[in-house]
Amino acid sequence: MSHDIVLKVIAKLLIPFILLFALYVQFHGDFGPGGGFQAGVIFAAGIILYALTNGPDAAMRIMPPRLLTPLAALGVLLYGGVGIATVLLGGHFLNYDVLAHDAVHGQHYGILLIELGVGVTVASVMLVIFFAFITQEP
Amino acid sequence: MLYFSLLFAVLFGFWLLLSGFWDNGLLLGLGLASSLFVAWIGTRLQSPEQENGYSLGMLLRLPRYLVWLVVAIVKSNIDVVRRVWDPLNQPITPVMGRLPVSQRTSLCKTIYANSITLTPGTVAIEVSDTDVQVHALTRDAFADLAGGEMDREVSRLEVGAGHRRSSPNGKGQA
Amino acid sequence: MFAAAAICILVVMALALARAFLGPTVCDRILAVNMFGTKTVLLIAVYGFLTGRPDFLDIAITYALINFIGVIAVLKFVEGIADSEQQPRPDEF
Amino acid sequence: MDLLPPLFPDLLLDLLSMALLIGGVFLSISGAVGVIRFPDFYTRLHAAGVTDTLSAGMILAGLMLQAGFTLVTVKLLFILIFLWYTSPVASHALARAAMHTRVEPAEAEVIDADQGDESSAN
Repeated sequence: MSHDIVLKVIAKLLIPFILLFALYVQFHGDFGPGGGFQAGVIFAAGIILYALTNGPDAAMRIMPPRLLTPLAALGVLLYGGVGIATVLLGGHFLNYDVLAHDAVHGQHYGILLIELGVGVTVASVMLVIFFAFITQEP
Repeated sequence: MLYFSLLFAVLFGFWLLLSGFWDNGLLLGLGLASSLFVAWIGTRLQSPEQENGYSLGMLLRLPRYLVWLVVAIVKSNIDVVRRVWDPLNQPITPVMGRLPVSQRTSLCKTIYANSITLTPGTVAIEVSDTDVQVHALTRDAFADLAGGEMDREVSRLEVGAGHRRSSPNGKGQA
Repeated sequence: MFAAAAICILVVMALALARAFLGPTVCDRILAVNMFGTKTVLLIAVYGFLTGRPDFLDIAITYALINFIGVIAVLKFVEGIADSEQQPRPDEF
Repeated sequence: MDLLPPLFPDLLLDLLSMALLIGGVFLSISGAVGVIRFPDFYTRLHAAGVTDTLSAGMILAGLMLQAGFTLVTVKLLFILIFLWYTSPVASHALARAAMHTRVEPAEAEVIDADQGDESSAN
């Protein structure tokens, strides 16, 4: 288990594409199947693959756990922030129409930001839970 | 830096082909940002103390190798399928053994091990610095592999056809 | 044509599932589940053509990713248990 | 008569893609039968390899011919590359885990191919 070079080499080449695919799913939520939740899960799965092949310490160097908890909060904050912003701009809570000059663009940007918040939160919470499990002493 | 630029270019191409929205400025911008971000993470995945073994020459020699590999895959598939349907005339004779690995970089060792596994009938079990443990479905498949043609092809990928090194064990001159 | 292909893939998946139930070792079961997963990817792709919705291909890619990572994770787990126990009992799973 | 030129390639394409699909499905079933029939884990691994490599390739190639030169074909190509890239890794990891859990290969002949050099130290 210590030096399985096949898994290490393959994972290094594969993980960038997994992460980019996650971001593709993230930003094409309103054109095809997908959205923030799935994207967050795929992104976290890519990092988990790195932790499985190169060990938890290497994965924690890429995604430091002390950054993950604030990121999870940031995602929720983004979600809430969009809601507050719509209220401040004179609409109802999460009424995206007021975010841009016309309703269609407003909807577009609003959903994009909301989904980004969901994705960030899901990915970081999943990684926090995963790291909590693997660093636990048996 | 070369790795970063190459990775970025490939990732952005990947995004364009996945997305299909080539006239939407917002999505193009997001794609650019995503590719930069992921290429940055991707370069950090490469640990500095470890050689990565990539070179442009290798990339150019790759297509020829892939064609050779696909032909090998088709041949060995046919062999295994015949042994599934006709067990009386073509019985399986499982073999377990070790074969030398002549590649130096871990990337090329990985390519060799994966090529062994990708051709049905032979599976690479454990890869060490000098040899690879192989399980083969038939004695013939093992003998083919021991003949060293695949080893030579991968080594050629590594160093180029011009100055091919001889295999360290004097094998592969079949 | 696509329907026939989809049904044949379902038969293959059923055979894989039979191997997953038969075992006998845990590795046989994981092998069968991995095969089941890759056939699911093909089934989703064929089904996308059957219903005329190529959107399904994104789901197929996602499924292939998650299947691969899941199999690697389970294998690491099994390997870890086997390495930590001096007398592995893989038949008891 | 003037209808033939545009029709003919389509028909040929359909036939070719049907042949690829049938071949892929046949290989898939062969592999599955092998997985059921072969005696031990390591030999089953080879049979499963058939369904992951050429069978998947032929089925996806058949679908690609149906899709033509579109982004759908590109996505099918991505699936194929991904499957061919990961399936040997999964097989390798499976075989390795089987070695670690001491799954014994039934009736396997053991050959030490490199007589008396490095590996004799192992």
